[in-house]
Amino acid sequence: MTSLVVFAGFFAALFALWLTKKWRTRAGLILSVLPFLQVVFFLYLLFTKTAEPVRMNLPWGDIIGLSLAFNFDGLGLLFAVLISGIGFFVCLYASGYLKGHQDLGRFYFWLFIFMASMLGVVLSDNLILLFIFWELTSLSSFFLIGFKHDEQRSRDAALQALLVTGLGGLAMLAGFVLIGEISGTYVISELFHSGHLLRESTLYLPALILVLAGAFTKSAQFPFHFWLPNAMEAPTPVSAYLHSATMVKAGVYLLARLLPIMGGTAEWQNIIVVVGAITTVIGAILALGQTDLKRLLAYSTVSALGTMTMLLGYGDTLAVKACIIFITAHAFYKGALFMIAGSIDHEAGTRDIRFLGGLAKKMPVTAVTAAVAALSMAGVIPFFGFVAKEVLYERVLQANLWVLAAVVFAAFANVIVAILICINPFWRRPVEISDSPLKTIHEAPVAMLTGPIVLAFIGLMVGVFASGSGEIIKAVVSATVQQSVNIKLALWHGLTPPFILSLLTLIAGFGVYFLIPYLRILLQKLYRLPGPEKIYQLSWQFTLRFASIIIDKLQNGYLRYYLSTIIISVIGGAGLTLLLKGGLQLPEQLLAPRFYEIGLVLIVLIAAFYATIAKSRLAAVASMGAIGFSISILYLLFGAPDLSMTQFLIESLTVILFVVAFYHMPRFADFSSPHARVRDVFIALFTGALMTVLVMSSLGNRIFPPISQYYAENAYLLGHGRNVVNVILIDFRGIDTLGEITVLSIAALGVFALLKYRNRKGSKEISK
Amino acid sequence: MTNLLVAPILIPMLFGILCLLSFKSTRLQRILGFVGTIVLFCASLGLFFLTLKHEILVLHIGSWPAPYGITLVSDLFSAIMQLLTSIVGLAVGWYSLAMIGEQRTAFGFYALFHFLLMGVNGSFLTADIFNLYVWFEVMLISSFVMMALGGERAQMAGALKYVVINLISSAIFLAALGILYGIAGTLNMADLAVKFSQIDSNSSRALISALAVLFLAAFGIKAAIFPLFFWLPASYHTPPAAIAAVFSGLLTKVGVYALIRVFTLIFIQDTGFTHTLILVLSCLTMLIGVFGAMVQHEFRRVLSFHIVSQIGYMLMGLGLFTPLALAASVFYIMHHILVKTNLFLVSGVVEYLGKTADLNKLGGLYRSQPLLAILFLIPAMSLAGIPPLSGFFAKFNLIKTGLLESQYWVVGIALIVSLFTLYSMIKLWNQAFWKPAPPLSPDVPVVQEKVLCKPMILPIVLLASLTILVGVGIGPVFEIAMRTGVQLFEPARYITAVLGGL
Amino acid sequence: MSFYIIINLFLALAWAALLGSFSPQNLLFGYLLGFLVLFLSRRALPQSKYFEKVPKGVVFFLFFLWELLKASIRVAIDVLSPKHHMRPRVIAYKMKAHTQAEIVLLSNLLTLTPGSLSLDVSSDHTVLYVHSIYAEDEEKAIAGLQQLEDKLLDLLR
Amino acid sequence: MEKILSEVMMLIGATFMLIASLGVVRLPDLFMRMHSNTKSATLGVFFMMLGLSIHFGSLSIFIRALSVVLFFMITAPVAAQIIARAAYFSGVPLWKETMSDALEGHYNFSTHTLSNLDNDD
Amino acid sequence: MNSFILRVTIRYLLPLLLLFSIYTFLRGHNEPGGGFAAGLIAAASLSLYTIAYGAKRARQVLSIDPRFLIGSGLLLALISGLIPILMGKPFLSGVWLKIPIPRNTPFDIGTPFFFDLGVFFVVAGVTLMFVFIFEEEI
Amino acid sequence: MEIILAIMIGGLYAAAVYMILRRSLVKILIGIVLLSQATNMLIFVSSGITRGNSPVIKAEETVLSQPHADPLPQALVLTAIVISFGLTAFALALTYRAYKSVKTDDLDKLRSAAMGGEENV
Amino acid sequence: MMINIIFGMLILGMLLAFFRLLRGPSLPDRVVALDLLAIQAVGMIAAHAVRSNQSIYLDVALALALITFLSTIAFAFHIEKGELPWKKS
Ligand code: NA
Ligand code: NA
Repeated sequence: MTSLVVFAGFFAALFALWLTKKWRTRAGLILSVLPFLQVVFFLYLLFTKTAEPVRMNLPWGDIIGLSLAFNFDGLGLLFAVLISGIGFFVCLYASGYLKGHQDLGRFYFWLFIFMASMLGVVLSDNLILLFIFWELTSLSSFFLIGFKHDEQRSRDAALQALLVTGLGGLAMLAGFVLIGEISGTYVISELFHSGHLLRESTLYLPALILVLAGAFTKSAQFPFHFWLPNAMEAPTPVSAYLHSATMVKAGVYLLARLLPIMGGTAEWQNIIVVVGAITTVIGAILALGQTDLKRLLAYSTVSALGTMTMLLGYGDTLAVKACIIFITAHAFYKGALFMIAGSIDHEAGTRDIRFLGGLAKKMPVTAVTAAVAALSMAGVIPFFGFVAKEVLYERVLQANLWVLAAVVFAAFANVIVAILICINPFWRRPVEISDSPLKTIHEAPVAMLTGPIVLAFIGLMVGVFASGSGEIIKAVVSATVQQSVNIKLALWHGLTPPFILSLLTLIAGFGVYFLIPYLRILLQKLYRLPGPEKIYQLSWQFTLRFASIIIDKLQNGYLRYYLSTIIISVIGGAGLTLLLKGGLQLPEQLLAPRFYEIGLVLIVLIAAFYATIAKSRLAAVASMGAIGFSISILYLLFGAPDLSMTQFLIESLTVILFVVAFYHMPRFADFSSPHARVRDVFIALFTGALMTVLVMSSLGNRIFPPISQYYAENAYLLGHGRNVVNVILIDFRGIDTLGEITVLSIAALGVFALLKYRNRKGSKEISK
Repeated sequence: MTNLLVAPILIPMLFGILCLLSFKSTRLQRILGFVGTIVLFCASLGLFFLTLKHEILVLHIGSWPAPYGITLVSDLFSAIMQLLTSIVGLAVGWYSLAMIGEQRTAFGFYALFHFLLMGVNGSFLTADIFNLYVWFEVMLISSFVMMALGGERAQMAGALKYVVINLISSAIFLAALGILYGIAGTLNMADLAVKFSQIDSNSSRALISALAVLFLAAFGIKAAIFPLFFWLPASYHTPPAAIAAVFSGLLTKVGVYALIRVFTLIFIQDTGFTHTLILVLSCLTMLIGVFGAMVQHEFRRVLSFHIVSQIGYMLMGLGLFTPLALAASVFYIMHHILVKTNLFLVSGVVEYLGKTADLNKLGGLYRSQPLLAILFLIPAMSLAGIPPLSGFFAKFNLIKTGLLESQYWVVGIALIVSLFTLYSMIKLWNQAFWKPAPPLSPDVPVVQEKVLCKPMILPIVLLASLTILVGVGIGPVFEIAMRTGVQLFEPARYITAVLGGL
Repeated sequence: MSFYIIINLFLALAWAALLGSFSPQNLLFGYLLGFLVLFLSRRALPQSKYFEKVPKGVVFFLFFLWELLKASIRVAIDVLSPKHHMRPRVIAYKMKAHTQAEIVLLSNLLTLTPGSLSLDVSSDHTVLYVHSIYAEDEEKAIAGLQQLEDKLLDLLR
Repeated sequence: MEKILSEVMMLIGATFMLIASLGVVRLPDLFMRMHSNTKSATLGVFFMMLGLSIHFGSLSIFIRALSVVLFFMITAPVAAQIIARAAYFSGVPLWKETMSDALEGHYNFSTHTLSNLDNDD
Repeated sequence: MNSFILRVTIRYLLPLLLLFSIYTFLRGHNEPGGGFAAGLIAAASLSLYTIAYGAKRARQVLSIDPRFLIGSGLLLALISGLIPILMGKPFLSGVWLKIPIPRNTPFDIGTPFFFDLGVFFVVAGVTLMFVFIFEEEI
Repeated sequence: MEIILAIMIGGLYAAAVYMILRRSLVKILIGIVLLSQATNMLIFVSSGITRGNSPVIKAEETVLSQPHADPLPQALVLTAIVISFGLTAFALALTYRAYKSVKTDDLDKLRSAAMGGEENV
Repeated sequence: MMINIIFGMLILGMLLAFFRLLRGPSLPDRVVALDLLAIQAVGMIAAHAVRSNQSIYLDVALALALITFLSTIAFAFHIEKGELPWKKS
């Protein structure tokens, strides 16, 4: 029953397709009921049931270790609340943002698939199940990012996001399999108890790296960070949802989930902290120089994700606490800011902070909301962002100096970004551009306002009443580290080093804000340096180029190259095997040759040779006839009259058909170069030699008496015929013959169809 | 003994003959053609469940005891394959009602189609290796004719390559058969297994290994493995989609089936050599196939190269050679047949709507044909291994086996190829569905006005639902695959069933 | 005449049936016996050339074999001798034969007898073109052809 | 006795066949080679079959052997005639010492008809 | 082919050759021959006729479409295999009837005989189809 | 004798393969016919040859008297011959049709004519 | 002994006929040679039947006689129908 809450989104997705057709304008409102109910439900669980988390395990594909296992513990529920909560607002927001859009139904379809998948990811208690949802988030986000698919850029961005996360996902799958096979279970809550098996395994490091590849790509960690800003091609509700609150945090969630299983080792800490710290810095640097509101937010998200990752790398209670708080705070303010960015774009028609300005008068509510969110983002007291930053500083002050520097730098950049977002569009003097659209700007519609307002103000409330949320954070952290911890949360800790550092960051941020236009020029030069994205593009180009060269070489359209490749590989393969393994064995007893048999063999050989050099087609056909006759006689001489008779008959009929057909075809011409001919002669001779050797070896290795004695004894008594060959054909192996006459019939049908078929002009291929 | 075993061969034969005899009425041929697929499906389903119940069924044709007569065997693997054949038969037979025109019908399309099914089912059910050759030929010649039917220039060029290379493969098969009989004096596969297991002389073992390579080549050409695959991408895009669909679903799979059959039953003395070779080839096949798919610009050529790539996956399980690995291969085949056939059916509709297969000239179908888009997405995403569709589980199990067997390189390649597969599927999606239709080209019709008819869409829906069903019902389905894998890995049961305790 | 053939065959069959075995020996003997019986009772039956033709046919067949043997030996000698003594010529021969069977038999027999090889019959079925290898004297060659034709027509008419 | 007779007959047959081959190799033009082919070879078959019949000494085999001979006697001349005609159509040259060619100019190459002498001039 | 001698010869040869074909077929179970060879011989005899008179006249002589010959041959072979199924035996099992011939070994007739007859029809039909179509279309 | 036959088979294979690798379609067809001849002979020879009786039970006997040729490979080759006859006829028709539609039997020209030079990519 | 001489003459004859087959020069020459080859084959079948004392080979000879005729006729037919380089203008 509870799992239905997870799956409800999938049904809602289908429902959305129908609903948007039926009721275009209200569809969003109606649909948002579901996430609303979900958030209520998850909040209820979060507040009441975290001590003994609700778990369930329904059978699905038990044989491969897959089960419908869900775990509603603190960590999962926190994410579930964020997902469905922000999902609810995004749903509302989109109903305004995409009002009247022709593809609204599809939008909601994929949005709900995404939402449900995300819930699946964070609530799954089975690694395979988790992976399934994980991939579904990648897929649905592909469709959401590429929503404006008429544009090349959207399509490219969607593809890039899918490929990067897909690559990580595949690695992660391998990692999961290693985990599952080492520990003997794919159920996460069981894995909590068998983490030591894993950490002691020789395959621990590979498994870790593989899983991290999945987490890092999804969470846009360096060097995979580039897909996220490109994904801003998506419509804003999508960006707000995917890139602030949910999808990108799936990687973080995964790290948190695996922390008690794989964490606590030096490898875990070293890799994750380093990657996280680098991402933190890189994201910050990349954010500072942006002019597009959404890209600005996107890079700052990258930076924030780096920080979260880094904290999970440490993995101690304090770090986890900091991470959880930061995740929550970030979800609120980033969600709000993305939506606001969308509103600005929606109303003003641009997102470029260089051209925006003076919107506060026209969109006062938006402006205030933006300010609230930005303050939280900047970490100003008493906003939730402040609380997050305090705990963060508290943890990194214990850490390596480099890490501290990275975090402080990121916080500083965050302040600048917050200011840019808040001040530039709203409170700056409007930039004068001819035919500026600014005159027609209005406040965004209610549907688009609700989300940002609520989210921003939650950010404020949680900050002010920080201590009240302590219990929940405690439950979440306990679930994450899988042991009961004691956590208290307060807005004000006194004049501690973290607070001082916070203050300094704020001041520095304000100071540098005014230098940004100049700094931006410098930074954008820096951005032009080749980075991981360039490597990504080059490696794709290289792969495609390589593939195309290989395919050009192999699939070149020349039948004879295909054939010689095939023949050489077969001959080479079989011949080498035979020679290297020593299969050459001459038969012991041989029939003494008779001279006329040798004469016949000579005719065959000469005729075969002649056929290859004949200048006239019909001469070649005639020599084929000679071969056929001689072989027929050989069959006869070795006791096969039926074979001989059939061979004579068929040979002659074949020759006749050849004569008929060849008369109307061009004369023999050897188109190939002498060089090619020499090569072909060699291939031919090798083939011939190998076949000779094979025949002799086969005669030398005749180990078992043939089963034919049975036919010799029973053909007449049971098969009622004296001609054993004929009895075999029509009785012992009658079904062979049945197949054989079918082949003949089909061949006749084929000749009929080929030669009688006329392409009638205007004949319709499709019939209704 | 149950004559139901022979039904999957005889029913298509009967309907093939009836279609052949009613050459004067195309209408009658259509009716017979479609009814035949339904009857076959019912019989196949019956045989499948009967086999599921009894594990293995044996029929000595003509009452002649094995190994003297020809024995038909339906073990789980055969039962699965023949069931899939009848499903493909049903879908394509249905689809053909819409997509195969008057002319092709008049020239025997339905008869050929049924004879093809007959050959395929025969290949799956026989326990006699020469009989396998005969069924191969039945299947091949029907495919030759179907491939060439219509006689357009591109079709001719494709058909020529297809025919010539397949004739070479038949010759290799026959030569290998001759040597095989020379050594063992028998043709019954169970008997061969018994006899080969008794061989201890070094030179004989070496000869058998060489023979194994010949069989690998003969079946490998049919299965389109590296470096023997050329015919497939050269030809599969040329015939009408209905024909390409049945080819893509069944023909190469017969090659794979034969490889799995002989390399689990007969050639298991020197697995260190033979199965490693298969594993290496499977990796190269995966890679080359997907490379081809990545660089093609035509809908069906992309799909054709994918077949090659997927064959690599199927052989990977054989190369790894454990019960789980074989189960994974079997499951992969099941998945692939449903999905690949469907994609080709979709490609037919796409070409019908867009009047071209050139990806550069296609576009806009997501907007104009959302149903088709979804119907494309399901098999395409399944092929790319997106869960919870069948393809994901297929890949998952292979990867799992590879990791369990510590074949990390192989797993790595399989994963990378999976990514490339995703890339090329998305390429198809982007070009044909997402991209706006190119406006200025005069030969691009107004797509919106085209109406899709039921026989065109319903078989696609059928196969797509099955793909989903396989994913949703992964538990029972993979359980069957696992039983199959175990059965293949331990051929003793097969041998006793066929030889009757000889 | 066909009446006699049928009767004779019937008698042969009856004989074999009487003996209870349709072996070739019985049938052949039955035929000969039947012929004898018919010959003896010929006056009681409608008149026919049947009794002339059968022995004549046998004689002609033997004659023909003899010709064939001669022809072959002559060709053999020519083939084996180091120099060619042949004087080939394509002759147009105006036939007396006019029914289909006559023309065809004539043409075939000519081919199998010494020195001549039928090439073709004119479209109006009057002239037979013959390749003759010992035809230094065309008249003589034609006379040889005529002799054979007469023998044949004598048998057939 | 029978054995020797049979083998002698077959030896004669084989000799004629060899002679036919020699003729086909040695004679100067196609038409003359066909003389050798039709006569010697047919006779060769006759003697071979005779030898065979004597060897087995059974009437049924004799009848079958005889039918082989008869068949050759019927078909060999027809085949020769058809080849000659085809050769003439395709322009295979006569031996340069051929004294006269009555066929010359009588074939109509488009209708494939042959005129008689009267229509000649 | 517009050759008088050929046409006349073949007109008389044709029934003879067809007889030979049937002879080959009937002997097949006990001596060399059988459905394959017999079918080929039958087809060969009509092929001669085709060359002499053209495919159109040859089709008239045959009087049924070769496709019908092929189809009925296949059907005959199939049915002869199905008969034992009705008697509860495996497909293609031989079902034999002894036809007594006085003072001679009884003549056995069974389903394999009809199977072979099917083969005969198919082989003859197919070969004729090849020959006809090659003559007509090439 | 087996060795001589094995060499003959090798020679046939060599000729067949050489022909198959030509550019001209008609040559490939001849190669295919040679290939099937070679293969049939291979089956026949590698299953063991004998100069014993042909596998026909004598009139007075009920089982095949020793020594006799192995009937099974004969049946197999017979099947293979008939099958390859069908295939060859079909391949001939196909070649002819291909030649008619492209007006060349040079496979390279066929490739460019039919593919527009782009079978690859 | 005698039978070996018979076989020797036959195979020599076949080789000679085969020589003509290769040599040509015209296509009808090759056809004649092929025809002769088949006749020699009939001879060889007869000889083998005697040597191995098996009369059943005779049926093969009968079939061969028929089919040789057919292929000769077919060749000739198409020579007459077709276009050849040495055709009279
Ligand atoms: Na395929
Ligand atoms: Na039977």
